[in-house]
Amino acid sequence: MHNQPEIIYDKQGNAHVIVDYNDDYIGAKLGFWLFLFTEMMIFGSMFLIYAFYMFQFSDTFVQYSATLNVKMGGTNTFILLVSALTMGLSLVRLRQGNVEGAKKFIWATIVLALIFLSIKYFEWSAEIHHGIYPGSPTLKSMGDGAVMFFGLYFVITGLHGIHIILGIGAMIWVLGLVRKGKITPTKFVVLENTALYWDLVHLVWVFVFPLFYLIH
Amino acid sequence: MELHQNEALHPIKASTYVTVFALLISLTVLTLVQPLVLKLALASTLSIQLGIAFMKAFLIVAYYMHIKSNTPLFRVLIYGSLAILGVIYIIMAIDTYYRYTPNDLFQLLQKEG
Amino acid sequence: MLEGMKGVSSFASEIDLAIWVVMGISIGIFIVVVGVMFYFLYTYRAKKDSREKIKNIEHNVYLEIAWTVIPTFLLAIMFYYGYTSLKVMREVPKETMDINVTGQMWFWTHEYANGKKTKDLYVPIGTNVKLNITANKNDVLHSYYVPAFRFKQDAVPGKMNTAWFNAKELGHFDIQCAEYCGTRHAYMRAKIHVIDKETFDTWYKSDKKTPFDQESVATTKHPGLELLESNGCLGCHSVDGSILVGPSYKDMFGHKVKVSVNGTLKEVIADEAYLKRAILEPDSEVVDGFSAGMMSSYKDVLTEKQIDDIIDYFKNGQNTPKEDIGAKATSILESNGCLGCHSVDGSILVGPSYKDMFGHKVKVSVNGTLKEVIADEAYLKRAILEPDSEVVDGFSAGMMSSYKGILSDSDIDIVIEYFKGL
Amino acid sequence: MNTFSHTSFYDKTHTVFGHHNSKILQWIFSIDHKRISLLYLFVMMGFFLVAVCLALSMRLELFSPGQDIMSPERYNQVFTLHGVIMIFLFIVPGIPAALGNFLLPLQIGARDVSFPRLNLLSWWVYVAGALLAISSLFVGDGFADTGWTFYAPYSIKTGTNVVWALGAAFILGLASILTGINFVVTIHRLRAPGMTFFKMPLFVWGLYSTAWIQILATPIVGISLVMVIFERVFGVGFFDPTKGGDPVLFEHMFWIYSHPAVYLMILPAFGIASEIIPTFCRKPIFGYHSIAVSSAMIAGIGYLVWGHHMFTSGISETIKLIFSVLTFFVAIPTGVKFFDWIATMYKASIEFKAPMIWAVGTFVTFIIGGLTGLILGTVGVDVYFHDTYFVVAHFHYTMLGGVAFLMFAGFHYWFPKITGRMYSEKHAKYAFFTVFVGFNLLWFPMFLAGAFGMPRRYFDYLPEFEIYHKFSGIGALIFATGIIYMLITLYRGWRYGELAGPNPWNATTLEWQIPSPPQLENFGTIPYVDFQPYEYINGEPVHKMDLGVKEGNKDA
Repeated sequence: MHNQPEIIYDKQGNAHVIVDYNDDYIGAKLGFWLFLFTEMMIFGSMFLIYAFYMFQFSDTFVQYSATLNVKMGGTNTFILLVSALTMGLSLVRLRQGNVEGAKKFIWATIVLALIFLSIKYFEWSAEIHHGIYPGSPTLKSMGDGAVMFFGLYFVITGLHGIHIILGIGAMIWVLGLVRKGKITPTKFVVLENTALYWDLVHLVWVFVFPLFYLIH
Repeated sequence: MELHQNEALHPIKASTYVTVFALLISLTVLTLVQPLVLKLALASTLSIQLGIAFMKAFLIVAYYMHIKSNTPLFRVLIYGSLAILGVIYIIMAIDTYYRYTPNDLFQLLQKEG
Repeated sequence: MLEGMKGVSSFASEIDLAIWVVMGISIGIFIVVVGVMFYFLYTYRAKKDSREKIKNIEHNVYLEIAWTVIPTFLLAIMFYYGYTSLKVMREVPKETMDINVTGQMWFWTHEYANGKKTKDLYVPIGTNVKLNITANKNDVLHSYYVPAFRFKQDAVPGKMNTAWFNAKELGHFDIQCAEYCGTRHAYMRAKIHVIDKETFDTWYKSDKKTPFDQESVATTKHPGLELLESNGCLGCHSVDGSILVGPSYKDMFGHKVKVSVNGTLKEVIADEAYLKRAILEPDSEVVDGFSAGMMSSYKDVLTEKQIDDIIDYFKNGQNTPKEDIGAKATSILESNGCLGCHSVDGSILVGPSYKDMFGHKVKVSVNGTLKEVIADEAYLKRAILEPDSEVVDGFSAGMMSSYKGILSDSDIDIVIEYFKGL
Repeated sequence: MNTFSHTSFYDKTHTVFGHHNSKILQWIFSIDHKRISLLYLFVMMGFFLVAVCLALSMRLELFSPGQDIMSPERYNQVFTLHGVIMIFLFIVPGIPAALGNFLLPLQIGARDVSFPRLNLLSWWVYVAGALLAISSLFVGDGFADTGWTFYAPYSIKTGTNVVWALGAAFILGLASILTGINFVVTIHRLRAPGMTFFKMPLFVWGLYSTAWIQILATPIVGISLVMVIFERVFGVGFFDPTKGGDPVLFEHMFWIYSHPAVYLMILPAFGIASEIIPTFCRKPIFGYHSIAVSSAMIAGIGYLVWGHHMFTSGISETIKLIFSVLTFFVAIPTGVKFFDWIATMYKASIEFKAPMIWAVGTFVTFIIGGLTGLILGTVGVDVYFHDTYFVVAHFHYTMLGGVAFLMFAGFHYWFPKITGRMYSEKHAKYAFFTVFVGFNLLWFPMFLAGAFGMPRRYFDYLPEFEIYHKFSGIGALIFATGIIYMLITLYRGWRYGELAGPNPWNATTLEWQIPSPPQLENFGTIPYVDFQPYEYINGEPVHKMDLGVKEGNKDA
């Protein structure tokens, strides 16, 4: 609305900029960080439930951790690592003025995220094929510890998967904004926030992976 | 004008990303290798794995998420929130630990007294 | 006031002291703070010249330190009493009589070390009693609350919580459920009966259901009915045809019932197979008019044999009059307070005894004139419904109120049937 | 409404989709924080009245022992609905989303909140949650009958529509988070130049602390409620004992949010008191810094005391004592606030206008509520009082006699700013006294009933308790009458009241330096704030400014 920043003067005559609420870069970023805090609390409380039952059923947790597919999980870890890099580089490219390069890196991230999801899909189908899914009779017969371990496994990785899907949605939306010229090398806060979101998704996986796949 | 403001806030370079990426990769390899090389008790495995995870988390938050180059405000808020989460964890840990010794405190007092 | 507001357990006096101390401190703070506030409000109300007298005081370090430190000190006292009162409640003595308490939807079960199971709790006076409180795994949270004993402990499904007490007085004290547990939460009541040691010991070794039973009723009851009682089924299902949360057991066996299976209504016959399903998978076929999810499966709770006993009760139990009626009638007489005035053993309390009453001649006064009647069914019915129309000679009118509307016709029939045998 | 000499926000607005001609669309799509606040206000008060009616029906049922007007099942649903509406639809959004939304930008000298569109979105999310909750009444077995606490495993077992109610609570939590994020960013970014944190009005401090609780605590309960939905839909089993889950864990997760939520409700209410007291005492507030800091302290410590709801649930003894200590620590900053307010009255010139009377009345009731809270924080004593009517009376004295009363005080205080008109002072005072008498008659007997062993959430009770329920029933009627009286008084003021002018109370904060009702974008000139929020000399404000938008200077 206001293209020129509004300025007022105090008694000593020093100039002070009035922050325009319609176009406030730091505000937008701060708001997004606050949103990330809520995500942090959500996953934080899921890990709290994990820790609670891990303490109670530690032997079972170790036992069933060994049955998870470390190869698939490990591959996914690397995929996410690379995707976080490509997402970061897209921001670097955009700020250097290279819009096309930025778009390419966003596409690369989307492709990596889709690969992540399909590996996850195969992993889950294998487990569901064996009759292991929340509420299944097989799982019930494996005992309380197994119910908790796989319950947590499906809920946390599922929640993480939903975040990946939302992230893909956000990136496609960002690409649309870039095409419409709403994201430019000087107006990049939406892309930066999306990158922050993607880093959080990665961050969660950094903890999910060892806690489920590597404690045996 | 605002662009200058932002540039001043956090200049970002591709080289930083690549360096951090290399560090993260090596840490990840470490986590994968650990169970193969060292067969440890659960507690030790957990502490090694979580230690590496926290190092990775620090790298991501500090460099990928630009906290290193942001204003102190962001840092204070993050540390504050993490501290609250941490205290909640500690309180829950105390309860979880003692839950299976009924009348924990008073039982201990009785034994001593 | 609730029965026994006076503290009865050995630690009640400590809890009461803590309550009085914290209440006293709170009331003191309230009077001082609100008193000062109203004094200021009155003294410094707006007057003509009050504007000039305003003093803009914005700090006073000493005052601020004082009102931080003094409350902290008072709070420390409160905490101390909180600690000591918790301590006495939680420090379980070494020598205890252990009783397992199970809460289930709307019923408490007390199980003694020798396997005795009761609805109410009977404990000897002056004994350390430790309660191991839990709820069935497929049940919900309850809370075992005995106001007179000043303690309360949640019954958590699958977890064992403990509480203890040492009752210092004889009497009957209410147990209520203090954690919301569904429809009949308010009716999840029972009593703790504190009795003397000898009575308790005699009863404990006997096969009597309760210490107050005149004779052992254990043999007179159908085993299926006992199971229904001790598993809390009667909290939701009646045996007399009245509808509680679930359908009544009366006239159920062999009759048609409308049930909804996955939303579609169909008619089935309540045979053995159906009843077994209803006990093990209650939600698979829900009787029309009742809601699913209210009853939990008794799969791991009842054994095959027990289920057979229960179904046998549905089949035959309700038609085995002699023994059954005795128990039923006793419970009717007990729960309606009849036995407070009339004995069954010939002793005279406030009213005539029930013993040797039926079929015998009684002298009654009708409107002041004496006449002799025979205590037959018609007479007894009149005596229950209009007690003052014919008053037995030697007793006074107006003592007993009519049981019209309180006892159902079938109840009265059972009671009269019972009188026949006395 | 064109009776005002200026173009107020009632006349002109901007919406999320540009400009509409339809008046209704101009309201429900408006991104002006003042309009959104009024949207919140009306929906919220509507639900408040519904919940009051539910409460009256419960009091009627309990008036005599035995079953009178409803079945136990219905009763359980009614108290659950009463709790859900009062907590999630009325008191949590209450002060922040309604009054806070209106006043936050005005008090810090901003033209709107940081994210106006997000603000509108949060209202829509709130309405969606409300609709979901209401629609579950008419589907299947009706509304949940679990109590607003949704304790597992009952919430997993019951046949009623728990999933819908949980979904509604989750969505309402989302609305609350969005408001919280918006407020924190607004306060950090949009304060007028020169206004440091310690030059902000105390209501803003209250909102700031609240917003942090909304951001950091709400997600925890949100995810716990989602877990219960998963239990019911997928059979996950985290809280289901038959699958090895632990119901006490749910209690932990639930109260980690729901206890801070109590402070979430009360902190902005304290902020309102801190605005009203200096204005009607005509002097600066005593101990500005300690009131401001104590808000933050209450919010901080308030996170760590949730366990005092669980003293009988079988948690460890050590943690009970830790929770008890922490609970007492929250009382100290709360006490300091009260002492500061009372000290402000010393050597003042106190005007007993309706807002001041509401505030003073609230002090009486809230101190009772707060002190009984201390009694309940004392571990051994709480074991006896837990889940009895004593607790019911306690939290109604704090939530209704504290939060809601201060909210009403705020309505009376900012009424001239919001509507531009005055209500009848006389009727407002009568309404207050009716409410006050009814309130105490309604709740005080419950302290006694609880102390003598009357558990809460009882459909029926032992005959010993009849007398208390009789008193409460009569009190409830008087209370409800008083509330209606108050609303009629305010309504008449809004329709027929005299014009109030920009600053009817002669107050100091920035919102009184612009016309009433405010214009779109609030301020024409934004001042450089190098002064404290409450500066008086001999009962007169030191700074008098005219900051309104000059007509004609700015066009659409």
